[in-house]
Amino acid sequence: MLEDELNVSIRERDQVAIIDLMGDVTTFAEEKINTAYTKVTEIGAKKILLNFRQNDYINSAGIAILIGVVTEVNRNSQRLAVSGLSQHFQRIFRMVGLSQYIDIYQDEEEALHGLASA
Amino acid sequence: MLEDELNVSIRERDQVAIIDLMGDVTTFAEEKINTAYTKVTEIGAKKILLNFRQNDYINSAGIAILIGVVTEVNRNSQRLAVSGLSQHFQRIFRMVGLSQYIDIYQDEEEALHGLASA
Amino acid sequence: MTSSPNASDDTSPERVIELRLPSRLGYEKIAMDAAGALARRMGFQADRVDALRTALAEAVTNAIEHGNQHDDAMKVLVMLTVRQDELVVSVADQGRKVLDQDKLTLTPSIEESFIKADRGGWGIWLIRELVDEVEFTTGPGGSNHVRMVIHLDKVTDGRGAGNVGR
Amino acid sequence: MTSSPNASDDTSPERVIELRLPSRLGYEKIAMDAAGALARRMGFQADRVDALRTALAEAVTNAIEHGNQHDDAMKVLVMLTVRQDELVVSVADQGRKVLDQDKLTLTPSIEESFIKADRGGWGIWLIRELVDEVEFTTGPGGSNHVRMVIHLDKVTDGRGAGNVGR
Ligand SMILES: Nc1ncnc2c1ncn2[C@@H]1O[C@H](COP(=O)(O)OP(=O)(O)O)[C@@H](O)[C@H]1O
Ligand SMILES: Nc1ncnc2c1ncn2[C@@H]1O[C@H](COP(=O)(O)OP(=O)(O)O)[C@@H](O)[C@H]1O
Repeated sequence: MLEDELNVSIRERDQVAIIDLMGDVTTFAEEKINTAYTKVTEIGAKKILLNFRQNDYINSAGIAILIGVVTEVNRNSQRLAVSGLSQHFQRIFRMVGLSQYIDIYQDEEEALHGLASA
Repeated sequence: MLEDELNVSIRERDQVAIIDLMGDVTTFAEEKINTAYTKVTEIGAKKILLNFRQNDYINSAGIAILIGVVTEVNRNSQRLAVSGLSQHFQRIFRMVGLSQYIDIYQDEEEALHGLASA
Repeated sequence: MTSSPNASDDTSPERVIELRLPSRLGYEKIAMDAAGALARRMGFQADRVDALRTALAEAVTNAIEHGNQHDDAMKVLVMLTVRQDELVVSVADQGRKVLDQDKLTLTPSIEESFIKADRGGWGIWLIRELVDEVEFTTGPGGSNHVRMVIHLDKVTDGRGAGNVGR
Repeated sequence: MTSSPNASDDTSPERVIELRLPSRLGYEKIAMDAAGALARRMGFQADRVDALRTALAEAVTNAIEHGNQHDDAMKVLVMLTVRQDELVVSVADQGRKVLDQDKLTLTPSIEESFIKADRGGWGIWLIRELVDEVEFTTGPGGSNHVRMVIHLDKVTDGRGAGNVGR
């Protein structure tokens, strides 16, 4: 009941595949996130936005999942961005080094704007 | 350190004495609230607004203090209103019967409007 | 204090969180915050979470003030039992004062409060009004136990979404 | 598990809140919420509260996964010690696995993570980065203890207002 609290869904806007992540990003998120990533990759997405919503809990297991996604993104020559992260998790992404591989935007609009000119 | 978490201040707008209550309304609030009430009464306030802000904790001891204020307000033929209460505490005020003696408004503007025509 | 008063009155799966607080006013807020956050994560609607927060704060305040007589060294034990369809919250003090049975069914009125010197006496009434089930018992050594239950009326498992109101 | 590892290393006034959780993933969130709410009420700034939340969640997750090997019946003990100018948070498991000393000073790198099968190993590093003091010790019966401290840099007592940043 307290374990898995993540909803993942996919949409597209301006040729960007948006993966909405609503809830906790922990070890329980692995299958959901990897499935979503595989799905958008199969349909040929070159630009992917992980749009975080109401994420008051992302832990080191969640970070490890995201590092896995970055590994695949690099391998597949895609571009990855994130939006909607709180200040705290933006800081964590910088600490871990994820910000070197992921463009961090405040919100979805800003991310779409940034990815359009990329 | 966890005990007293209330800031009380007084201002005036449109002939209404506004008592801002920011923080917890518990047994520790008694002196602060009574002092503020006495002060505005001494300067002749006929209409008093208790403006709650960021009150995520009002307990039964706080309710008892407010009942005390209502007692004085009735005795002194003043008019008392509250604003800024969350839905939950509006419900509690209704349950206890405070809403029969206090006009409950959503926010300060609405309260000033309501008190002006009272 | 260490034995669980309600651990065996139902079969698993249930999980228990224990919280021990010093008997000092202000610390009831920590119980309130912890139980409120748990209830929210279990999927209770905001109004139900708020109701539980208030009920628990009143029960812990009573344990601090009355049951433990503000004796800082005495602990208040709060047990949060997570079940599939309900949250059970129990509060136990160390019983330095016995809870009068006739306090349990008081229905205070604001009109009476206007003319009394002591305007208190709303705590137990609020608890009774705000939770789905409540039970007051006396434990070993005269400790007072309050056991409160709120029921989860869920239609879906989505966080906060799709729960029916009550 | 019932003795307090840090209760006597300072004189009063300090007050201790104890939290016991089942060793099941997800329950670390309750510790995180409780400690975060306490820190907020003590006057810590939002960024410091968030840092503590993450550090504590990592420590409790390790206790559940490693120290208690996901054995639901084993408890994780979290002690929150409230002092005038700091908050001490300690986490103890029941030591079904010993914490290797050489895990304590690892500095993981994302580039290494790209080529490893196991991309974990960020938890202890995050804890060390996010709190002001951290200490790992082994308790009686081989239990692992993590003791974390965050310092309160306050200039006023106003709730959330007037605190200096860090
Ligand atoms: N945990 C307790 N232990 C002993 N007595 C209690 C306890 N809780 C409540 N009581 C008694 O019941 C009375 C009513 O409690 P309550 O309705 O909460 O109002 P108040 O605390 O304001 O008096 C208290 O005054 C006290 O005498
Ligand atoms: N409480 C603990 N008890 C036993 N071993 C632990 C504990 N915490 C951490 N460890 C060991 O330290 C290692 C590193 O921990 P951490 O940095 O949190 O990363 P992760 O948990 O992802 O492996 C773990 O893999 C485990 O072997």
